[in-house]
Amino acid sequence: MKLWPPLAVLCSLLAVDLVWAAHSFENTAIVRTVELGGSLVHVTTTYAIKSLEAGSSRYTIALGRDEHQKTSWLEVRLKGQQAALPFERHGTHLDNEVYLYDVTLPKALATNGTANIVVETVQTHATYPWPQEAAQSEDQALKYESDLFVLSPYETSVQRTKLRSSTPSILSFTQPEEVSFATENPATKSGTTVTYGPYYNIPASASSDFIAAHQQHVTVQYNHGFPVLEVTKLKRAAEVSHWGANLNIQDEIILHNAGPRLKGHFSRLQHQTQSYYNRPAPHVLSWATLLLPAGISNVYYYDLIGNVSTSRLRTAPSPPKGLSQAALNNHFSTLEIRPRYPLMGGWNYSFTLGWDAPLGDSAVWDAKTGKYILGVPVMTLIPGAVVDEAEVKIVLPEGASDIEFFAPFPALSNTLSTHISYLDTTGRPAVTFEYKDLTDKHTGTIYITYKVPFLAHLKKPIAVGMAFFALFSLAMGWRRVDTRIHTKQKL
Amino acid sequence: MAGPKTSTAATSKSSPAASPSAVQSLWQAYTDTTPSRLKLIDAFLVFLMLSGVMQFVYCILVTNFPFNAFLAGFGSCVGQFVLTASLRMQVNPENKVEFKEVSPERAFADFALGSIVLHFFVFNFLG
Amino acid sequence: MTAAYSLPQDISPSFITNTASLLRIVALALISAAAIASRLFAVINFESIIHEFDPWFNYRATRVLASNGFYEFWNWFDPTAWYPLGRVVGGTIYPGLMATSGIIYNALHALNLPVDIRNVCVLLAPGFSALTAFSTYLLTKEMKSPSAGLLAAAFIGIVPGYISRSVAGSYDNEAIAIFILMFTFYAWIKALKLGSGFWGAVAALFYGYMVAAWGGYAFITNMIPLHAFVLILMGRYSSRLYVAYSSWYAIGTLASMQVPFVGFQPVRTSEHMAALGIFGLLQLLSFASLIRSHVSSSHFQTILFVSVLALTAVGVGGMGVLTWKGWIAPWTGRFYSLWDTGYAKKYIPIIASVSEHQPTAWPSFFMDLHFLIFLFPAGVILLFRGTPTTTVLPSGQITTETKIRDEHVFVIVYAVMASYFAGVMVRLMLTLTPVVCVCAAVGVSELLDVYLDPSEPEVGGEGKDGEESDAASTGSGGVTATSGAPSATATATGVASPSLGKKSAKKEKAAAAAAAANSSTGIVALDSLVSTLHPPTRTKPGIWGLDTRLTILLNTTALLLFFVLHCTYVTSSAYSSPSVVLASQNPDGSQHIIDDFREAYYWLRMNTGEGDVVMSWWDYGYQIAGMADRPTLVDNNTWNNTHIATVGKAMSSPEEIAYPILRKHDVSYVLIIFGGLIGYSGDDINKFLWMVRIAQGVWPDEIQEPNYFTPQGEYKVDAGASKAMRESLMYKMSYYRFHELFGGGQVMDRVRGQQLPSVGPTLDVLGTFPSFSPPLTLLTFGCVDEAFTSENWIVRIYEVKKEDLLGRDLKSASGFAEGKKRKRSKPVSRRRAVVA
Amino acid sequence: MVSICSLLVSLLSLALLSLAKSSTGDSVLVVLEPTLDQANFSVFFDGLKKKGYELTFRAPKDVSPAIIQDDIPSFSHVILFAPETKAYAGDITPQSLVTLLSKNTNVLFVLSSKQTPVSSLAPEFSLILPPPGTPLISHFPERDTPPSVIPIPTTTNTIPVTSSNLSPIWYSGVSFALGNNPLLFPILRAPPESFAADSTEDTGADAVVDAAEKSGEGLWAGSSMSVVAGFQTREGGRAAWVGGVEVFGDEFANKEVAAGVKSGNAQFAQELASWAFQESFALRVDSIDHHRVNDTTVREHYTTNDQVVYTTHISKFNAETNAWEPFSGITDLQLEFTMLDPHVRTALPPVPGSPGEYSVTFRVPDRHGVFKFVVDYKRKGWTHIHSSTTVPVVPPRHDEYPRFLSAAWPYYVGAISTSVAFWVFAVLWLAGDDKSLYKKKGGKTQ
Repeated sequence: MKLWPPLAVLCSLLAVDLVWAAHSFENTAIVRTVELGGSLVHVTTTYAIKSLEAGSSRYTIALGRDEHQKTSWLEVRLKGQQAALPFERHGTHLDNEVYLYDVTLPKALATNGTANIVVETVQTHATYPWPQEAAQSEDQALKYESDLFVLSPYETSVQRTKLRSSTPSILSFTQPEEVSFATENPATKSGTTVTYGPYYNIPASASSDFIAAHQQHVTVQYNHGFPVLEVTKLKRAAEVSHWGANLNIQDEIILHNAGPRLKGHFSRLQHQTQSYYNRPAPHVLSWATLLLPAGISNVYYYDLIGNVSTSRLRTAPSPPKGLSQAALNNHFSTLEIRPRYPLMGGWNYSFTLGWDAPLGDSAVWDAKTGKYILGVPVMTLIPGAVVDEAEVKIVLPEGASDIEFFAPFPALSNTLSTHISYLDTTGRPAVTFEYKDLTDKHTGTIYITYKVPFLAHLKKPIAVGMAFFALFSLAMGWRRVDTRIHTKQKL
Repeated sequence: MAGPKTSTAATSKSSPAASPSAVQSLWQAYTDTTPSRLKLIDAFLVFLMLSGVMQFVYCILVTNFPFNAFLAGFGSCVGQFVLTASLRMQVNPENKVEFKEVSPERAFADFALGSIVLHFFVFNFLG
Repeated sequence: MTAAYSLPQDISPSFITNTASLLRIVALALISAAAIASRLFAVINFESIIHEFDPWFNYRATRVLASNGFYEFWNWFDPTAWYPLGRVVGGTIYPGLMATSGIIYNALHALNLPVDIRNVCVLLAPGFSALTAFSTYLLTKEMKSPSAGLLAAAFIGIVPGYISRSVAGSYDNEAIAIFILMFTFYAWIKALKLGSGFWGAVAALFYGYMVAAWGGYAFITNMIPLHAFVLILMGRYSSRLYVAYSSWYAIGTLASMQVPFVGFQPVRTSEHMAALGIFGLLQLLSFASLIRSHVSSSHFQTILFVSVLALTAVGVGGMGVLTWKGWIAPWTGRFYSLWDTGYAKKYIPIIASVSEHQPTAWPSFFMDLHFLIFLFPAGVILLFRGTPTTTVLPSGQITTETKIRDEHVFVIVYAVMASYFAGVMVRLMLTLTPVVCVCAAVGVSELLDVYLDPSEPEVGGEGKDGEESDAASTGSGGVTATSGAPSATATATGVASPSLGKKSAKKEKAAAAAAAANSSTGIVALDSLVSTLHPPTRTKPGIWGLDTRLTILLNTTALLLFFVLHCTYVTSSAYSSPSVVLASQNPDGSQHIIDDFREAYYWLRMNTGEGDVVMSWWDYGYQIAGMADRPTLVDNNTWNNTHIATVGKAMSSPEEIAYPILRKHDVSYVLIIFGGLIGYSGDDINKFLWMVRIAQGVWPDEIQEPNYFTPQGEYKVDAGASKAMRESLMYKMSYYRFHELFGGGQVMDRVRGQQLPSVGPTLDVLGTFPSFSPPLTLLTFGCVDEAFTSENWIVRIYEVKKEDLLGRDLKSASGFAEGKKRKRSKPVSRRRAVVA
Repeated sequence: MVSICSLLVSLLSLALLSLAKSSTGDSVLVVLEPTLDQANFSVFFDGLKKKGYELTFRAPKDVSPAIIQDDIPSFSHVILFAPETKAYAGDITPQSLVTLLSKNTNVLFVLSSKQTPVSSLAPEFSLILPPPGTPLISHFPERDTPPSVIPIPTTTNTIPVTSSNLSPIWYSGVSFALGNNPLLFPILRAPPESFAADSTEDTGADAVVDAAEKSGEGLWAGSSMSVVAGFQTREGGRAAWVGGVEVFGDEFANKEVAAGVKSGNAQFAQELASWAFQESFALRVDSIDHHRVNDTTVREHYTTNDQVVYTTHISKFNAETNAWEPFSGITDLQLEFTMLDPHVRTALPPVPGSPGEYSVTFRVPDRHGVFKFVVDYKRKGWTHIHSSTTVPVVPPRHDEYPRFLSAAWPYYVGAISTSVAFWVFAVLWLAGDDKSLYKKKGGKTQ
């Protein structure tokens, strides 16, 4: 979420803006649903809004400070529609309490016109294991903290917050004291869900004094059934070869089990019994299933000390052209990777994964511009894992010129460099993208267009030819020179 | 080569009676049958032997502390000595039969090359 | 003159020579290809990985060299090895191997070929094997003929005895050393033949390379002087010998001293004195001959005689004095163990504990050399007789003169020495292999020459033919050649049937050994024998008819084919497994990889502290350093007996004694190998006795080997195991919680095939063991915790506990943690009451 | 007069301490067994409160607040005033108490003559208790109190955890012997003429004999016994063991030891608490620095025979200002440079002028290997200082050896002259006309 200076300055200077905003809408209802997870927490907030004046088309949503720094993906839609609404950073208050985003509605609402806005966010590093250590046989319990009230610059007639856990065992949750706006019990637990609210008639809350007055922290502790995975570093290198009609993609992954640290020591015996009775501990990662693109060949999976032989691959043939997106989505080769050792809580494992994909599946040649268009997926998702740092490096063929790229979402930085590989003379242009906190929503594709002049294609064979010719001529010359020396010796 | 001295030692040890005649005949033979170039070589050899002996004496009497230096210096003398001696043999017309493939020039080339390699090692080992 | 079959006559000799050379080049290329290809089984069956133990260190060192440059490598002090002593790597290794692959690596990168350094290391050995084949070709060409050379190259290319040390991934010194060895010898022969200082210098340079590459350079250091000495004794002194030897020695010695690890040894240790002595002797001889050229022979005889006497006296005396003064180091232990096979076991258990230092078993000769071992003696005999040097005169007519030449003497001496050494130590089979290939090639090519030659003999030549082909074809020639001739076919079958060949081979060995024993007189005698064997008047040998020819040729071809099959089989089955990864067969026949070592090592690398010291038996030191990247107490460079003994003691003593040792050495983890579950026989319990022995060597009063045997003197781990055995740390760590795998059933150790007690009486409060053995359920630890166990339980890693929080002894501390009540203790100081 | 002075002193000291806080935290859990009334310990507790501690009270049987939750101690100090409790709630077990100490929580244990979980925990701290039911009694000095209530002079204190100039302390409870554990030390010793016996009423020497005969352990008597002991774990957590809870009681605090002389209990209790709660005698290593002489950067390895400077900064917790302050008071600090065994052992004196800094310069031994700078300072009562820094010592590089020594010049001359001569010779040779040689040869051969 890049800061957008002009607007930020503008907004922070003109409080008028807010005033206007405060008047134009009111929330008839706000429902926030939090899907408690491991390293990823999906939060869906539905605003049922009513317009107070005609022609108001910019609705402002607000995030608290902690919420904002946890959130690494944000998407706004109208209820029941696929298309995402455009939104832009609205700037903050002078005291960094609240972060605002302006959503532009598809069409302005008339007075008392209503709409349902769905805001989907994905939060990373929002949970932490508690207790911090768990023995091999124990469950893993996580804690999630959140704000009691959903902030909004408008009055809200009713709002609730639902925290839903995947397993029915919610160990504990905070009972907020003296909640204003609450009529009955401020927090109730039913099965897998803890509900805060309903709270009625909340004034415009996107202000520091409201937060100071009413906002509270609530904490939920719950059991989580799957290991909490964290990819601390992902380095993806994609290399294009037009000669081999081949796109080689290689991921270097450092995996960390962010669940509760293993208490005591690892007992193989216990692990084997658990897996024998098929009751694996929830915080142990024995294997993971990755979805790789279809039609790939010679997949390799090794780490610092060589090949890891324990993995299974089922490749699907590469999809026929013009397949619908939906069809493409469930058209995958599945790779079941198994670390050398089961990944206990707090343990690390690093490995390298790579494969060759036919270039035809991911690149096309645009005849009229004479440019190649290449699509490289940002990352291969490890289920339920967050990627802390990602570096995607795309190496184009030698001599590729006027390069343009289009990233699905803005990168922290992108740099252009040259990469020298086998039999290169001048080196190949490479584009590198840096990302942070990637989630399962960030599975986009980076598109790159570039030209490769015909001569550049020939560069390699020419270079090799030259080298060999030089070698032969050298050998020939050497023989000559050798004899000449001898004759000189003679006389 | 400081031949005569040692040889006299040998001969006198072996058969005192024969020695004077042997030595004189030897010296005679040497002076008049040896071509000038071989004399040049012999001069070089004598020089090398002297320097070698001096270094050895120094090592025995004074110090052999930087042993590598001693080895380098002494080794260079000995090495150069034997190389030159081989050169002498190769160019010696009497040994023509033994060295069919080796022309005197070739011999000298070998000699030069060998010496250069030798000195490379010597100086590498000196410090 | 009649011909058995007709040859096309209308071909110009120049065409023939050209095609011959072309074919030779092609053949060499194919041989190199075969040599390389047959060594890639390991990569195909498994992966491109470094093998065994020592290669892992070489690999690690090479990485340092490739990344930090040569000077950093030279000054590399490795604090993680031999913790806490550290190891001055630069000064304690033969850098030749690393330097070689480092140069290759950089060269490739300079050409924009970013090859992984690992692949360079893995493929180095096959690459050099091709070069070895080439240099063998050159050497044999000098011996006999190019065709023999090709045969020899083919043999050395695929012979298992050499492949065993040079498959892809066995990145060890031998990988390049054999090539250097052969080329040095070639250069030496060449120098000797031509009497050229140039080749002498080349030999010296390669000798220097050899010194930098392999500890076995001492073989050359003694081989060449021995050859020179034998030549002198045979009265074959020539100024060519002088030129070759002195240029080689002068330059080579200086070159060898450039290697830091060797340093001043060439002038200090006894192993090198022979070379020095011969050098001096040659100087005297040359001087003598110089004098000879100037004085009459009568004088000369006396001079020569006296000078030789004087020299030997002075030389031996001086040696004795110097050794006694300690200026010259006496022979090292490893050297003694060459002469007395029992020596190492008695005095240097560490050397004895290395498997490849054991004496060679006879079958391994056949396994490593196959039928070459039968042809070997035949070749030697042929060399005694000398090979006919055929020179094509410009006129096109061919002159042949058969006479033993200096280089033949060389190969003979080499053969004798090498076959003795190979009998003493398994690993020295490596030095025998090349000469076997050379001799066998000479034999086979002689056979083929004789039987392919179309010309049929004039009447009266049969006897000679018989004898000739006989000597050529079968090993029994050494004995039977003098006495008449069985017919060619008979002897051919003799070749085909191993039994006869083997027997004769043994005979030949005996003869050779005898020759070695009193080399001087022996050689002279043999020389004379050879000359009597071949009266100067010889007629050109030949065979009648095609049938005999075909029989022999078919037999020979079949033999060669068998050889190839054997080599392929042995290579693929025996020599291609990288003992880091184990392979087993699934029920469905597919290959199942057992990868426990890397699993455990990688766990160490990923999940332990950077500086955590890992204690293990020394076999695994290099692997831990290479794969787990953690400090180790001891490793495969076994230079410090005491340190190894310390580890042995810690492993073989009970916890109370072991714990202080572990703490003192800052050990954080203890790694052991346990094969009991899947029957991996190379595990630590089977090596345990060596640990005990080595520890006993240093602490004879604390560790005694007999205590680890049952009263009946058996080595048992089951209920009958001795008390010392049961209480040793190694035993406990191996079997800790092992029984629980069997869920109360029969606890079976699959390596020892012994059944362990699973349940039994409980300990009484005092914790004393009952008289009979305690069940495994009672294995509890005071000083270590199980930290990691690999999938098949092959590798078990234990973490050393920290000292107790409350300063209690660890046993009672763990007892408290488990909630045991301790007995109420009494005050230290007691006072009797004064009775009023 | 005297009494007033002592009163003033005590008040003054209290006033000084009033700001004090502990170096590890202020939350204190007091486990108070129901038979004891909080009001009877008001002096002690108020003193703690005055210092700024937040006291939380609970009974042994209560479940909350738990002393340790999810393996994280809930309080930074625990006072276990449950000398006679036999059964606790689930969270208080001997093991959990030791866990507390391992997590640097301090515990104040109080014993009684009864057999309780705490008394069975005592042996783990190598305290040796007399058989149950034998309190400490003494008939000297003459006084009106029962023999089990004893005034103990503080002058015998060897370890200065509590000040030794206090007026005597009223004590009632058990005494115990100390095992030979270096972590354990006596704070208050039993008076020489006191002994442990099971009958408090005075029946003359017979009682003594009986006590001696009982369980054949001889007589638990004399100043080798202690009534208050301190224990410091390896990780620095502190435990204080007191033989009787009454020491902290108001009754003894206000009771006069002599006419007009108030007992030292109040101050003793406070000082004991301040030691146990790591207020006083708490040391800390702030920084460690080592580098070559006339060089400033820390090197990752040193060369043999280098001159190395080792510097460390040590600070002491000051309860008054509630802050760590540089402390130069240690005179007997030692530095060891060890590989397996110490190769160098030298004093590490404080640097005059720069408070808290200790520094020494020494020569690295002529031995390569992985060495450790070890500072190991263990004094009873004080926080143990143990710091160990690993640093490899490497042999000199190939270019750091001395080269071109004067002793070797003849060799250099020899070598150089040889090669010079070689060139000269070569030139002469090539200059010399070849024809002559050939001619000669021709002459020879014919």
